[in-house]
Amino acid sequence: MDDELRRGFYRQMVRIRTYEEAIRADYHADKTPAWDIGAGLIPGEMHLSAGQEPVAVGLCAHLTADDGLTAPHRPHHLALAKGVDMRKMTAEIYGRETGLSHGKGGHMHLFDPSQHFSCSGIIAEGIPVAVGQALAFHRRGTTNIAVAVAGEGAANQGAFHESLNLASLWKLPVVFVIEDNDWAISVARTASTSVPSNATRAAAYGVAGERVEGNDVEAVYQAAGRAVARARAGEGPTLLEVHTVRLWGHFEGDAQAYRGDELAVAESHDPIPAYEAKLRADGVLDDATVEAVRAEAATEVADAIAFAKSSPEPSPASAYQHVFV
Amino acid sequence: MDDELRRGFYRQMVRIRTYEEAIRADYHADKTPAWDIGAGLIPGEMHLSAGQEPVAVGLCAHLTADDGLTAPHRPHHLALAKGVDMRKMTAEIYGRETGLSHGKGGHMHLFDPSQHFSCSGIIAEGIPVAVGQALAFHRRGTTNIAVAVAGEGAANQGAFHESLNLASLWKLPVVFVIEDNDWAISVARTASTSVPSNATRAAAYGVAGERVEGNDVEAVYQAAGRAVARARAGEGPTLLEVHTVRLWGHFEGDAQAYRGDELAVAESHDPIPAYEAKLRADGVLDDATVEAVRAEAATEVADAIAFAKSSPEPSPASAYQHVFV
Amino acid sequence: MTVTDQPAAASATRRLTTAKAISEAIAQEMERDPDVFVMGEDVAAYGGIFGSTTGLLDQFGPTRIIDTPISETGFIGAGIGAAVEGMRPVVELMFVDFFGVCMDQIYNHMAKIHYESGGHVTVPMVLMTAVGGGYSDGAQHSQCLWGTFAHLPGLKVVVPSNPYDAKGLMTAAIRDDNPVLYMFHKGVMGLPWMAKNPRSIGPVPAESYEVPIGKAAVARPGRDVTVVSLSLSLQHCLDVADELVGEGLEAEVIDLRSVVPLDRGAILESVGRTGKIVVVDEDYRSFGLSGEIAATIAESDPGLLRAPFTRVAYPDVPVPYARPLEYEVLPTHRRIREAIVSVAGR
Amino acid sequence: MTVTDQPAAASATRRLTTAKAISEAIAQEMERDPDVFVMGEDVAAYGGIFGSTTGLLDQFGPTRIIDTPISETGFIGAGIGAAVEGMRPVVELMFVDFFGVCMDQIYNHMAKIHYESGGHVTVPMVLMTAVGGGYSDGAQHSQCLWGTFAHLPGLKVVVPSNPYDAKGLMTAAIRDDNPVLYMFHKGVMGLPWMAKNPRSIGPVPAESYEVPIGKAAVARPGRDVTVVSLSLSLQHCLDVADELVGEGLEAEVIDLRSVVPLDRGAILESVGRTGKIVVVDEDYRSFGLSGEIAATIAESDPGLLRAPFTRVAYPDVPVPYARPLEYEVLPTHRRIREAIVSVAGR
Ligand SMILES: Cc1ncc(C[n+]2csc(CCOP(=O)(O)OP(=O)(O)O)c2C)c(N)n1
Ligand SMILES: Cc1ncc(C[n+]2csc(CCOP(=O)(O)OP(=O)(O)O)c2C)c(N)n1
Ligand SMILES: [Mg+2]
Ligand SMILES: [Mg+2]
Repeated sequence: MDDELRRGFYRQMVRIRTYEEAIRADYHADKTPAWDIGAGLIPGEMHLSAGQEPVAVGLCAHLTADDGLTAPHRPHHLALAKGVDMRKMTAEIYGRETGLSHGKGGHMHLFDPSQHFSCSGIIAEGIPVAVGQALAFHRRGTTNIAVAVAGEGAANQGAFHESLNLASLWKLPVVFVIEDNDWAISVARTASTSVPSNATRAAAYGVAGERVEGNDVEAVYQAAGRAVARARAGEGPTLLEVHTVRLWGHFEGDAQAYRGDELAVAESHDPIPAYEAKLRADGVLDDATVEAVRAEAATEVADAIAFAKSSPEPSPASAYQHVFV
Repeated sequence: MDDELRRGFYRQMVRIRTYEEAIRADYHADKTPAWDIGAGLIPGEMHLSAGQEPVAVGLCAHLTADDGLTAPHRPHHLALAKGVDMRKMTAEIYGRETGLSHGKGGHMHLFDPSQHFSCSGIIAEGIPVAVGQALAFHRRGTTNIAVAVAGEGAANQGAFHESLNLASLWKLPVVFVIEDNDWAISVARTASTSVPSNATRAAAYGVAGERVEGNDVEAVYQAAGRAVARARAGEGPTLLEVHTVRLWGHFEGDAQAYRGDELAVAESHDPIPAYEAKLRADGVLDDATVEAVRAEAATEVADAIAFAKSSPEPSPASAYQHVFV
Repeated sequence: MTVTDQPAAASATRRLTTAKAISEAIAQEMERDPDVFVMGEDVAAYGGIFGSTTGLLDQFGPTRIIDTPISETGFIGAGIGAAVEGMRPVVELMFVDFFGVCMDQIYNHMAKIHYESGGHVTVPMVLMTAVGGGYSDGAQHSQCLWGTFAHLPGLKVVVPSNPYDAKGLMTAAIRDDNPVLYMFHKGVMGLPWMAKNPRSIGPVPAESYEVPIGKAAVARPGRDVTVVSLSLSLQHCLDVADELVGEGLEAEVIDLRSVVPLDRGAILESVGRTGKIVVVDEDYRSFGLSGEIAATIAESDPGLLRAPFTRVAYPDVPVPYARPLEYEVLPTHRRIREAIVSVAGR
Repeated sequence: MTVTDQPAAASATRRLTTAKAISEAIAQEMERDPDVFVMGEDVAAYGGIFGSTTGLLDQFGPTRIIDTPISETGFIGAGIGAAVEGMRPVVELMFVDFFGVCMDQIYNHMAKIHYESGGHVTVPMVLMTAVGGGYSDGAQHSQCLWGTFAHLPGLKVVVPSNPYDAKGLMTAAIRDDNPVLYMFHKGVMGLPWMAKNPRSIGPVPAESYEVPIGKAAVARPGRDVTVVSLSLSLQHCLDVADELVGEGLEAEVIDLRSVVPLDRGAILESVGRTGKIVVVDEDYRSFGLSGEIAATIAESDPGLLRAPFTRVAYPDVPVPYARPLEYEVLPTHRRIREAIVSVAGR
């Protein structure tokens, strides 16, 4: 695999992690001493994706701005890898007028039409919307595809089933990606899912199914490449499950007592140091590049956050706008 | 297979068909000249099951009154085979005070607690209820099981997926039965379902799956026997699909233009004459028995319909009762 | 609120059923705009269980008139995704009573995406659905439920009572950049297989036109009592009003035509003149449309009413099957007449 | 309607959060009745995202406190089937905003089976769910929606505003042979991680007791204006009422506690005395609870109101994320105060 490509993967993963570490810091910064979910610079629920960067990066490397993607409640890694503007996205998370939705959406509702990117906070319900984007792309004779991303917990929701059947039946250019991070809040995948791999479920719809183990960005890149190629070639949908890891809580503030020893194991599987070591061993990365990558990410993130913080809050009266066109 | 058992299958199938022919006649009897769905002795939608008797008969031969069954909008064959009282059921269909629900339910809403039998007119939504009955039976340590019956069209509804995953995960005593009659109103199964057999979908839940071809009551009996035995033995659910035939319209009044030549083919596959011929060939049935069976069925059906017609209509004021206990 | 958007005597000599008026509106929009397409159960060969898409398959073929599996969450969601990408899908939910299997797509997505996106994403989609009872279809196939949808912000809700409005409102709904829920009562469709009021067949111009969404119509002017209704009940109200003329009682009958936006001005203007109101609503009585009309008046000026606010609505019971039970609870001619007469103080 | 079912000073010295009061009621009913069990997402080890089941797993173990997959139609339907067989499930829908993925089970099955069966089948099930906003959780995690459920017949709908009622209403709900929707506002739970009103912690008797479903309470007697509210808004109303005493304005604050059955008598009795009403409702303004209260008064006697009917409700917009936007549309202390003062004519 090309060195520049691999460095690019690394760069993008570091960029996403740097971003989420900064968001995490600001999220907690001013909620103390009496921690209040509604208080502070960033209020509300905050679902961060640390550990799941390989999925977003390996997948989105195959997508253009004209391809669609629907993300779930945990969207930052996907948004950034897809190409959503970091400044506007950050301003949205900080609830500012300059945000993607002028502060109306928040972190679970990032909408960027220029990237055909959207989220839904309702489990699995973003999936049918991606099927509809694919239907539109298909009807218009483009080679664009749509990607629906959801967690392993979402694969037990009816919308998952209906969407796969529909996309297969109509041979639509959709890639269904399941991020299996072993947990749905406190419910382990073994307590939610009757089969060890969701890839098995592809057979129920007559579509290609594949599960990627190891949370390795390069393996994701290759599997996603096959799926995207099938979709673009008009060969119909693919169900791709990636076994990844949730390094942090379900949402910020989650004490994770329910994880027990598994947490330490998970933390020892951070994909970024692992990939960095691999690239160093292969001579693709050296100290200087690593430094440069980190510095570049830090600068971009600092700029985006500064932009958000310096942006005005929306005017209260704007709450009444945009119910209807 | 025991002769008496086989004669019993024949008797039950004839009984059901005789019943539905009589209902069909009364349904149309007084809707003319200007056919009005709301008029007549039996108003409203009427979904008859002619052709699907082998499913109900082969399946219910394994069930006791204490086992649960949830039926869909097309419930008569299942209700009669399960043991629901024909008189009360008929009175309900005729909208009488003596009906199962005192006229409040109608033909899509037959409830008989003594048989743990219920229906729902919402596609696939009776399935989770059967899972719950099985959950109760299981928690109470009984060996009773619950059966969820739905059409092939229902297998593309989210409730189907969620119920199978749940029942498998919790190893509940449920048998999921799909009646594949090739049609969902005017939509052919090939236009609704991405796989040729729903039995394939069993793999998506790690449960046993079987498809019975030929609409043969004995084959259904054997397959259902395996499924019921697994459930009673605590080995979890089974997904059983039976390829059957819809001899009449989706509902009464359906002109079925959409079926084209397939209709004639279907009509040539009436399972009852076929089974009668088979039993005659095997020397299990003779003219006398056939006559007796038909006469017995005619008498029982005539009695039930007479009971319904002679029963009072519910008092208008009772419309306000039974919203709450 | 005026009556100007009623058909001018000359302009429409053709008489169509409401069902035909709806399918004609869809056909004309499909000819105008290649982005319009139809999806739903039994909309193709069958032509829609209640005739809303009859003939469209022959005219536009299976790539634009698409039968779906019984996967309402899947295909309504697909309609939303297509609309987000600029298509203009007309999606049918066969009976509104089935909304529970797909409500998340309808109200958390179809209705909210525009707002959540800060106005950057539009969802120009029409969801049409059959409502209403009166033919013994039981508790799961006979409801109106417009109050349920109107309570949740983000959807326009239109409810025609006659063929003319049905065509014009469908045309307006398809052209609207907002999501529109189009609710047609089976009893106004003029179906050959269901008892019908003659008002279900009426004059419809051949050319395409819009009836504005959010504008009520004075279906019948009068000075004594304001009768506010919609859909099939409106037809009953007109029958009763005609009958009462003989008794010297002039009821003003207002056809809401849209529930969202609700034409509050039209209601207040009429009640301001009559001081008396009867709301006739086949939807459930409590926590719905009829209550909102009471609030509209009481907020404006409780003194407007010179007689108690009166509703002829569906009592808060599920829909019973047997005819004597269902006709006990439906807003029938008898109940409407008694209410108007008693409010009028005759 | 009286206040007799408030805690007698002596009988309750313990102070609990509303969350603890709820889980205690469930625990006591589980001890009484082996048929009671709990199902839902994150109800076991996590103890319920909003603490409604905290401690129950340790006490009753995983066979009676059951975590589910994210399959609301599946597990709510399973609850219904178990209830039909005589169990008494307490099922949690994590946020009411998710009802759209499982509404068919809730309203076509849980709510209608008893009626459809002509009274022969009962569904003794409690569906509990978290409602409400105020902490920037956005359009899909902040709604109240009690009006949506109240509009559909067959469900009792209870909405506690304080720990005492929360325990008594949960006990009554579990013992009720009807399906009950139990809606707790996150803001009244007394959660350690969310800003709270001191009223979210209060005296709760250790022994088991019922608060009758369908009975409102005069949370605070007064002569000048009737303020009808529920849930978290009720707490704000009491704060405002206390504040207004200093200005010689005595507001009577009525806590509905149940939306279905609605205690219409309690509202009419109070309005009959004050002639003025302010309804404070965090649910959407139109086509919901506040309108039904207006209709209740106008049907009884429009002359009862000596000032325009006034609502402080959620305007008909989806819930916005940013704090200044959300607090513009929530029924805040400021909006409630302004409304009461203006209705009182001060
Ligand atoms: C329909 C629905 N049910 C429940 C929830 C609450 N909820 C939010 S995230 C979550 C867990 C999702 O798990 P998974 O799909 O594995 O995604 P992950 O959080 O692990 O990324 C749940 C239950 C929801 N948002 N929508
Ligand atoms: C959720 C839902 N969607 C649509 C319908 C309307 N409908 C009633 S029967 C039917 C076809 C069902 O087909 P299938 O499941 O194969 O059963 P069959 O009628 O063939 O016995 C449809 C679409 C419904 N009742 N419920
Ligand atoms: Mg997960
Ligand atoms: Mg079928």
